[in-house]
Amino acid sequence: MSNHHRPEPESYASMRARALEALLVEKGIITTDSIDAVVQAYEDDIGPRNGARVVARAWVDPQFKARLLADGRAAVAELGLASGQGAELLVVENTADTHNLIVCTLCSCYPAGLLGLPPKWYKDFAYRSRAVIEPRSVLSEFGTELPDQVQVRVWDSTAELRYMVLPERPAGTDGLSEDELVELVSRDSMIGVVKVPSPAGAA
Amino acid sequence: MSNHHRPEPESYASMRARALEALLVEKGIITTDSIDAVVQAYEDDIGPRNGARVVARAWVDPQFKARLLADGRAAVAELGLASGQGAELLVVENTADTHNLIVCTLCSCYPAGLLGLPPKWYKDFAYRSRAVIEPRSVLSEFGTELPDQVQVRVWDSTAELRYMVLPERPAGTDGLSEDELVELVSRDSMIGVVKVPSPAGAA
Amino acid sequence: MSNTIHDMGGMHGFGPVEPEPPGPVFHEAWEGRLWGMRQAVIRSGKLKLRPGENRGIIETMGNAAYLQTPYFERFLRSTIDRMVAHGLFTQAEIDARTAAIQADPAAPLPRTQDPEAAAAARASLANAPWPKPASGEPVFEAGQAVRARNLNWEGHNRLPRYVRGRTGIVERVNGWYVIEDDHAERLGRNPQPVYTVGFDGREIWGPDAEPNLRVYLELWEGYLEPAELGAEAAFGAETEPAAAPEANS
Amino acid sequence: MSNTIHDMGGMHGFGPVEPEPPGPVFHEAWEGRLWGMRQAVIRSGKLKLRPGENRGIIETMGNAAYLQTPYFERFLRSTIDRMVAHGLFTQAEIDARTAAIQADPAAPLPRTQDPEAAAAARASLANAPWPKPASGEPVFEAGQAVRARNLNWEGHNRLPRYVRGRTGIVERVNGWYVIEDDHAERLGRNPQPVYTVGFDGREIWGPDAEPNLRVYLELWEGYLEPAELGAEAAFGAETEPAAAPEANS
Repeated sequence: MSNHHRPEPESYASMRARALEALLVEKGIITTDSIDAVVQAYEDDIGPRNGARVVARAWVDPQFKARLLADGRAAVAELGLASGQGAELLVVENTADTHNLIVCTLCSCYPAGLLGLPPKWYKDFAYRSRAVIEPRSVLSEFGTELPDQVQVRVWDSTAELRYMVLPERPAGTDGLSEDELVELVSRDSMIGVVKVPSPAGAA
Repeated sequence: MSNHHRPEPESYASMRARALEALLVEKGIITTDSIDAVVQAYEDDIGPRNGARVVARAWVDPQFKARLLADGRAAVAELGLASGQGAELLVVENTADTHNLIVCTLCSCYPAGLLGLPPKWYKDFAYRSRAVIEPRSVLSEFGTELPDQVQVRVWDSTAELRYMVLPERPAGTDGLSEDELVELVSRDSMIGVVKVPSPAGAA
Repeated sequence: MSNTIHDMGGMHGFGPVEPEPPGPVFHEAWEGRLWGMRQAVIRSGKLKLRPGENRGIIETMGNAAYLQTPYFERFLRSTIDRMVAHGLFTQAEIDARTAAIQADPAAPLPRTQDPEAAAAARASLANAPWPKPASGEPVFEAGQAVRARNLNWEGHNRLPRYVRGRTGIVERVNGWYVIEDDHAERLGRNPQPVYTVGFDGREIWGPDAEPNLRVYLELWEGYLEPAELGAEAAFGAETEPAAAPEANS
Repeated sequence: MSNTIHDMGGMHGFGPVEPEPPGPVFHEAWEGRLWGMRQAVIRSGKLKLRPGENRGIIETMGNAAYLQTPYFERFLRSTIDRMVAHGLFTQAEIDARTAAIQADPAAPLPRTQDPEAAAAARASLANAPWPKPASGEPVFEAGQAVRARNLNWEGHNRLPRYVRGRTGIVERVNGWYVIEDDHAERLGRNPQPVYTVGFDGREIWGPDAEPNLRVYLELWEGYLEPAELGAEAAFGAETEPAAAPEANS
């Protein structure tokens, strides 16, 4: 941290956070390598690729999918994963008739173990305020247009559950392996603001 | 305005307002003396003394009071007054059983013709947000404690009516003239956040 | 705009009320000048705002900006915005004039006289607008139970969030007024009667309402629908120690 | 605190959502360090927050401040506040340390090692808390109509304004959790079951709701009361073109 490049003058918040770190370390409450370990975990390991692995497995393995929808926490544990925040995991499935969207109107609850840390817009006031009253309008800003007959289900994380959307498997992916499918699945598709597009070149 | 003393550096808002005045005057839309006339009217003539005159008259003249409660606009016109903003005036009477309070939760509607311009706190967020949900708590901050059996009635000015509270005539004022009564009636008592106290020295 | 921060009735988190002793009418000179020029322009007939137009602009400034901007600055901003929109001057003109004053704050402003117009502006302050003529019979009458509709469209309206879906009693049938709602065309006739409707505190705030509280709002006819009065909304229920009669107000 | 600006579901006036392409996990280095030290301290067992405590602090910072303060700065503020409150250090210590860094921003910070603790902190990230053991039977069951209570007390709660007084259907009975409400003692047993409850968009937002919308919330048992499902709240009403069955989620 100390020999970090700072092209702009350091913000007050940054100096305050460094003061906090110095104090916690100097008092022996934690060690700097514990902080490093957590930061590195979120930067390298705990990200939307975890969720994508769950989605791809559910696409190729109907039994796993059934277990995933019945008990998300137990099913993702089969892959060595955890929702990471919140006690229970509810996986909600997009179909031709139903589109799911997750939000936390009161703060920023998010299935961090599967999707990593939330994007800035997920924590911003516009998304939090609008997702429950005008989700179609929000989806439209992400380029997702849904016909009226598709039911929109919005899941507001007000307590200890966390949600992940299981997107629809796109057309043109019959010949793909599970690993290839993982590459198709974006963070935003598991929040529910976009669909998973068919791979380039697919019919 | 131009040879006005400015001990502190002038704010942007002030300079912007002066630019607006200059533009309106230079374009001949209004003249500066029209502005002066309005400012002077609110500084010298249109203030809570108008409302106090109405209150004192109602205290000494039961027929006037009956007309005032039935049709506020017509009754204050008898004294050459107008509510000034809003089309109708509803005068609400405090009694031993009932305490009234006026507010505008959405903006700052106020019976300006009778009370002048509203105090800052009337337009501030704390009063606007709290007056309808915890009026007793707000009243308490003004030193007004009401027993539970007194009904609190809060009037939220959401449309074209304006309200004025007719406070209770305090004890110890039997011997006072109408002009002396006028002196007792404060702005805040006609908004409803305080009662009119008995005059100093009264029993 | 509805559902924005200006609709703050019942919110927590704004701190205590800060009473102030009677003091100057205008805390700063420019506030008085702004108030005066606004009144003078409107009374001159050269700025005709449709109902709610000014408020609508203040409500669309953004929630964070609304909370950060003091009252008279919101008023300054909306005044300039509306004058530009109505063609009294251009945005470039007001920006340039502001820059000129910033460059030379001591330069005197023009002063002009028109005693007749000034007297008219002063006199007009007492002339409040009358209600519009009635164009039919009111739908509701005093004493009737009504429910405030649950309307959540965007655009300016005058139906606070805290009362939507709540049932109350018509206290008073007032005059007819143009409805200040961007969706007025969907709310029936225009103008329409405005009713003063009284709501029991528990009907609005639930079991934790302060004791013996009634809240009265003025609501246009289109904001209301007929209702049955439920137990919670019933006035003078026996849990209140001494409910006052409705007669006096 | 309830009814403060953090409870923003259904508000207008916050502008458009601004999507961003995948980028760095932390936009600024200090955000990552803060996140890391917060997790490390909690996982070390040296900071035991009661449920909702951190959120409660963020909610009492004042509505204007909340809207002006970016997410990680709110998080920084509440973290320091809670650590001071729990005696990890004093306000004077953190202020002095900040001043020292402001005076010499280039001075290196201490670095310490404890590989075992670091590995434990990393490993603990996957260990989410389990629900509390059940201590009785849930009052409600899946498929049952319930109404969210209209609670307006001050203090932290997890019952959004937009759903209070609305009727929905229990979708799912979840585990038992300590209720994160400053008035938990008035809401029955603790811990208590949390229900996922689905509400029709029109029940919450009225006739202007977007078509074919359901909103699901997790609500502690004490936030709910039994209800009859009215016409507006009925799922799959005939005005919806193709209401999907409830089975799958």
